Amino acid sequence: MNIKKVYRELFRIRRVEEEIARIYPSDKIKSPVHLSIGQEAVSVAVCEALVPGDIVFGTYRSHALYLAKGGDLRAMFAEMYGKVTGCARGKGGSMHLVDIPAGFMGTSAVVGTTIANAVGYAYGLKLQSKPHIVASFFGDGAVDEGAFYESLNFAHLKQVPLIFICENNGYAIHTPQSARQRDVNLCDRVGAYGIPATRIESGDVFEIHRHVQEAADALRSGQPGPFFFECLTYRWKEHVGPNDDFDAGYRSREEAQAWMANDQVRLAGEKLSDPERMEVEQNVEAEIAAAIAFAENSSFPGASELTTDVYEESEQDGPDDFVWRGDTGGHGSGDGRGPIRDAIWSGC
Amino acid sequence: MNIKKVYRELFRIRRVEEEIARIYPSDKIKSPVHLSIGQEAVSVAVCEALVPGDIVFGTYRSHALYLAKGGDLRAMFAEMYGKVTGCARGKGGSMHLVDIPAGFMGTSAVVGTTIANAVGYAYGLKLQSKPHIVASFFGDGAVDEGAFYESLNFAHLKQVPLIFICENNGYAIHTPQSARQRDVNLCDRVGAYGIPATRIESGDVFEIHRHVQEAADALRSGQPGPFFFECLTYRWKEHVGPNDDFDAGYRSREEAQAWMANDQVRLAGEKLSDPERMEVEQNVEAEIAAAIAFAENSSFPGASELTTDVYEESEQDGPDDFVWRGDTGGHGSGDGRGPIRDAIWSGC
Amino acid sequence: MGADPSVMLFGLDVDDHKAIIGTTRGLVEKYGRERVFGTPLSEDAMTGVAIGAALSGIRPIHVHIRMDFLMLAMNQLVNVAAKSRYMFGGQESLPMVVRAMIGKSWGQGAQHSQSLYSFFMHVPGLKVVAPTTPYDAKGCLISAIRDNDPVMYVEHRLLHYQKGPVPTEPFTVPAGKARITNAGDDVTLVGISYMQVECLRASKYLLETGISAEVIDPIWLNPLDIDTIAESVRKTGRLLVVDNDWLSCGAGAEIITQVLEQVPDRHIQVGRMGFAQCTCPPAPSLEELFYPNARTVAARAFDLVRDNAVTWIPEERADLQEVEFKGPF
Amino acid sequence: MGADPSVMLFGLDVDDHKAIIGTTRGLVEKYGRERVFGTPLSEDAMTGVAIGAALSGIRPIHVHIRMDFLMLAMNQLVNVAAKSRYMFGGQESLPMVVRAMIGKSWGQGAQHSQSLYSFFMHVPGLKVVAPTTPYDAKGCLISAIRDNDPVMYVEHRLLHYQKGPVPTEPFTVPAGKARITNAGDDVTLVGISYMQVECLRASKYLLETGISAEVIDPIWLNPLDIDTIAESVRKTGRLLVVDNDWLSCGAGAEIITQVLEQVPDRHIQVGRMGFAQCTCPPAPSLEELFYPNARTVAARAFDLVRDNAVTWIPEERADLQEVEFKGPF
Ligand SMILES: Cc1ncc(C[n+]2csc(CCOP(=O)(O)OP(=O)(O)O)c2C)c(N)n1
Ligand SMILES: Cc1ncc(C[n+]2csc(CCOP(=O)(O)OP(=O)(O)O)c2C)c(N)n1
Ligand SMILES: [Mg+2]
Ligand SMILES: [Mg+2]
Repeated sequence: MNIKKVYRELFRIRRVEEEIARIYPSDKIKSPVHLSIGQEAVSVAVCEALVPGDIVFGTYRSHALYLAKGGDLRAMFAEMYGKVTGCARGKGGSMHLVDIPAGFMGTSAVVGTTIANAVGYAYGLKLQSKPHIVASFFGDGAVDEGAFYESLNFAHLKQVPLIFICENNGYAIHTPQSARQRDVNLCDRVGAYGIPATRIESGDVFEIHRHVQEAADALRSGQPGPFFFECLTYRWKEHVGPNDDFDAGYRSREEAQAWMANDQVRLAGEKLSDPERMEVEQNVEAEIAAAIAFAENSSFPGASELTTDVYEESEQDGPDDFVWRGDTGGHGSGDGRGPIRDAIWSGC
Repeated sequence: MNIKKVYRELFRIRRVEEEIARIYPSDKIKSPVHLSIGQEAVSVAVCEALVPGDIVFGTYRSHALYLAKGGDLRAMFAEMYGKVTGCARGKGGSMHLVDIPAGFMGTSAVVGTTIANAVGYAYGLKLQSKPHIVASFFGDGAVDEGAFYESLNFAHLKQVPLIFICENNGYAIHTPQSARQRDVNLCDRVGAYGIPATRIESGDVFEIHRHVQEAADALRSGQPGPFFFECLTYRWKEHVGPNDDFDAGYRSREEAQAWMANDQVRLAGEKLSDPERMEVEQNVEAEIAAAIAFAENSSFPGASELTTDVYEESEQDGPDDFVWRGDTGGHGSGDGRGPIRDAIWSGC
Repeated sequence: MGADPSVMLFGLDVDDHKAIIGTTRGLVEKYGRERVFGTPLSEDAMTGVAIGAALSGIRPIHVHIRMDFLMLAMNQLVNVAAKSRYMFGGQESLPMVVRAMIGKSWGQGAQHSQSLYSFFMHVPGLKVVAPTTPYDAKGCLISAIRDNDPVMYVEHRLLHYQKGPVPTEPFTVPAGKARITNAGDDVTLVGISYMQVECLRASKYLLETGISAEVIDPIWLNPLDIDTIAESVRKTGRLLVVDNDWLSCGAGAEIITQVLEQVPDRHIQVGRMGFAQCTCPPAPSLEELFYPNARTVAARAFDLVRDNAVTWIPEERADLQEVEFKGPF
Repeated sequence: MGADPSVMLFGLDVDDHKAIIGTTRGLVEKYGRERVFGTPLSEDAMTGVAIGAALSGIRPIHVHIRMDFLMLAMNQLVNVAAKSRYMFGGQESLPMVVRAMIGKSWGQGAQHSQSLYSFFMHVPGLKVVAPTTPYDAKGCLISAIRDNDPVMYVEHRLLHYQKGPVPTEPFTVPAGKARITNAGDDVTLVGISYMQVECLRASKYLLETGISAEVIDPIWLNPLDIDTIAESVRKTGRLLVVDNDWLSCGAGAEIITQVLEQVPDRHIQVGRMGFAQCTCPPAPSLEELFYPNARTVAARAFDLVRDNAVTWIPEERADLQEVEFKGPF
């Protein structure tokens, strides 16, 4: 990995989210925000192992992933502001960023839902012989959900080109993992499916990257998927919203301190010379300022936008002049004309 | 285990189902039947380890379990016939047998659903300090469902007094386990939760009983639950209905032969002297004949039964003369009267 | 599937010897195990897989032998499939078809007898179709497959044996067009799915009393061709919707309400029939009462026309008898 | 819970410091971790657990911070909870309460903004209640807890701050009784959940035009007190149902249809309002249009009364303004 690029990615995500937190009290962002501050390294490490055309699926906490995968920053801020220039035209919001050209496929605010979608996408790639791979991101809360296990099973059954990434920040909202799972060893659970499962405890961007790069290379060389990684990490802010919550009682500041000391953004920055770092930082700050200005100056979607994009807008099909001549008792009156089950068959 | 009792249970189940298969073409049983012929040993072995007050939950394929747990045979036949004397007054059918006094708590035609119900029941027993245990029966198809894993996790988290029994007959309808799970080792999967998991391959009624009895004793002595057993077994008849289906192509008669040679009903019978066996058999035949006659002679539920038992029939509550004086803008107008969230709190 | 290599068909039991009442017979051999496959019992994730595959460029057809099982897939259907186009700001399509079977219970009871398509009519972003003739079954299925939005394709098990003319070449039946299946003047009968057959039979019974019923098959429940229904009601002044489902918050309530919204200037007599307000009972004596049938439909229509002044129920006629149906299946 | 040791309360986050907007504050300390507990994220199995616990003699209250998540629990709710008493031939009761929150989106968008209670109104065997005052919130909750059938208890997030008189002692509000919250003669407004507040405001706006609206809070959606509503409509001849949900196959269609069934002899003008026919948009400009409000309700009621002859929409009045609501939460 190029250290300068890694630092740029990490720093950029951090600063974008700090700006979101700064703007938030102004009430210009009327949408719940789930910040990734403290968790940037996982997204950056994984996306560095991906290439254009590869696909990621994430969660409502996906600002970091969106940016790491190359999502458009201006469209992101505009989406947070609810503007028509947003990445989803103001119809997604902070929890539903999307950037199709960048391969950032979609997120869900219902925990666990995109895991199966990612598996289906990977199956589709395989079926269409497309040479790409998929990464599926989710939290430690998602692994409580049954759909996760159904997805593991199917992904392994069909050997899809996919990497599961569990961002384990230790909490689902305010509930620690230990209150939801007894004696948990997630990699054991996943490994029992026959899926290679690795736990990465360091939070180190380079270590995560090394592991994921290996898995990505294996998939690209045609080895059967999927792979699974549990990446320990830590959320610095409250579950939703811009504030700290160490006074809430469900976790201690001490617990956070080790993670803060291990801050990947700072550590990566320290690997650069001062001028190099400052160049990165200045560019990022300028980009962010421009993106915020873009969002501020964009318009809200107009009233006509409300009910578009529910269905594809299509031309009305032509008329159809079939007349059923009321074969009401006709289940046995076949004159060689097919019964419905054959009609369905021939429709397939 | 008392061999005579075991034989009686096994033989009785076998003969009841053979009678069902015999009657079926007469169209008197207007309900899909999922026969357990070949699988009797699992239910008998497990229920021999249970005591009155213990509870079982099963599936649509639960004739064997119903009988083994002490369900009323006459009410069972009547239920199959759709008569008002049936164990569910003709409102359950073959797939939904129930016998509350016997502790046969209910079944479901939707695969996997009663697993969580069994866990909840076991939690309820614990909460009420009742000294009983629960056995949850399901097939190898059910372990594809996410709810199974959610149930494992919660059962282990709360250490409920419960025994999971997977009756693995190798197929979900016509799909073999290997087409649904790759490299499967179910006990590994369950073991990864920290739940003691044992696979019993022999189909032997005594071996299954020994294992389950040990687990039941452990639970009764206050050891934390749950326990898990995978019991290999084999369905001799088609998935649903009274016929053989070895000509259908999805499985071979050869595969069945080993299981048929290992027929637990016959083998248990051989352990008895001829007169002992004949006594058992004659009693069972008489009981079955009487039960069928009972079903035949019972009435169908009358029209008034149609819409009863949807809700509890209760007396109309008295009137309530509270008048809301239209506090329409009143979110802030508190005069010390509680907001709704406090009202909900005080309702709890 | 022959015309479009991106079509994939999957679901429990699509690849076994029963082949979903024959509707998927031979497809594995023809299109291969990658495009046609049975699945684990994982309705939730498999629906998620369909959605993901659709996003990747595939047109999945996901088959369920009973609608009841879709209760396990509601999260993906309601929270994801229905909303993806909107949440993505219109940038992505989600072409997928969910084939779900409903039926008349034959002793199957509580959990294998539900219709529940009103759930999908409720949520914007899903389309719902319930064809009743072989012609529409084929044409609507091809429409659904070509549609770029998720379509719930509701098949009534009893109708699988219904015969009728079907072109052999591919053709589509457009979304949102109802059919008048019998012209009449005195009362409008809207019969949904299998109840269309009962309504047509009822219209023949009604002829005995001199009442001429206009029978309409909506075919598509969403988009719903309310214009055709409203126009008929404007003429007859009376509307009876016969559904294959419970009444409360069902398709009947929706159709009645939409007609009233379209025809505010006329006093219309309305009625609806459907499942009895209870869980489906397996006992034959109760099951008989659970469903509307041609005779009870005729009787109710008669009431509407004659303002409940007299009651009448036709004698059963052999030539209009119910189809034989016998399990297990 | 104090009165009955068999009551158990559980669900995601019931035991954290936010305590479900304070509604579960201190209950762990008071009743212990066995009776009050947070859960893993496993909506499907946890609903199954509630059912099993209920069968064992417990009265579970299962709390969900958003109705949307119940899509993961539909199988247990629709296929098991609703049907158990019937399938058991009446031998067992299933006393359980599902507290599910709905809300007004505030930028939450597609998946955190749905109401969907019409699904539960559709299926026999479930009861549904959506109280709007503190008095009813408490009385209905106690009714629901004491009820021996599964009750879906729908709480609107905005209403949690609504104040009003509440007896401190336990009391019940009986199932199936609506309340007339404002007497009037010209039009009947039925406002469901939060829309009750908007209807009351609308009735004040309407006074400016001399129109007197009778406002009804159904409170219970199932059993539904159709008599009270029908009686009002018999008087006013006009019915506008304002729902907190999508229209298609919704509570509005059901109420309108039932009223017509009860009042066949009179030509009634009907209307319904609710969510726009689209996924909930987070952009404030669109969200504003997505929901009915007092002014649009008043305008629609005015149209009904004046036969669409003239249109009118009131000026916004500060004294009838919308409550402030601001996330995150
Ligand atoms: C199915 C579902 N249940 C509950 C919620 C409420 N909820 C929102 S976020 C969250 C915690 C998820 O934790 P985790 O997966 O670890 O992700 P994190 O927030 O830690 O990134 C919960 C329970 C939800 N959104 N979806
Ligand atoms: C959720 C669900 N999906 C699909 C079905 C259709 N189905 C009925 S039985 C069955 C097979 C279940 O296999 P298993 O659990 O092994 O039980 P067995 O029939 O072998 O006893 C299936 C798929 C169902 N009833 N429920
Ligand atoms: Mg987490
Ligand atoms: Mg099996």
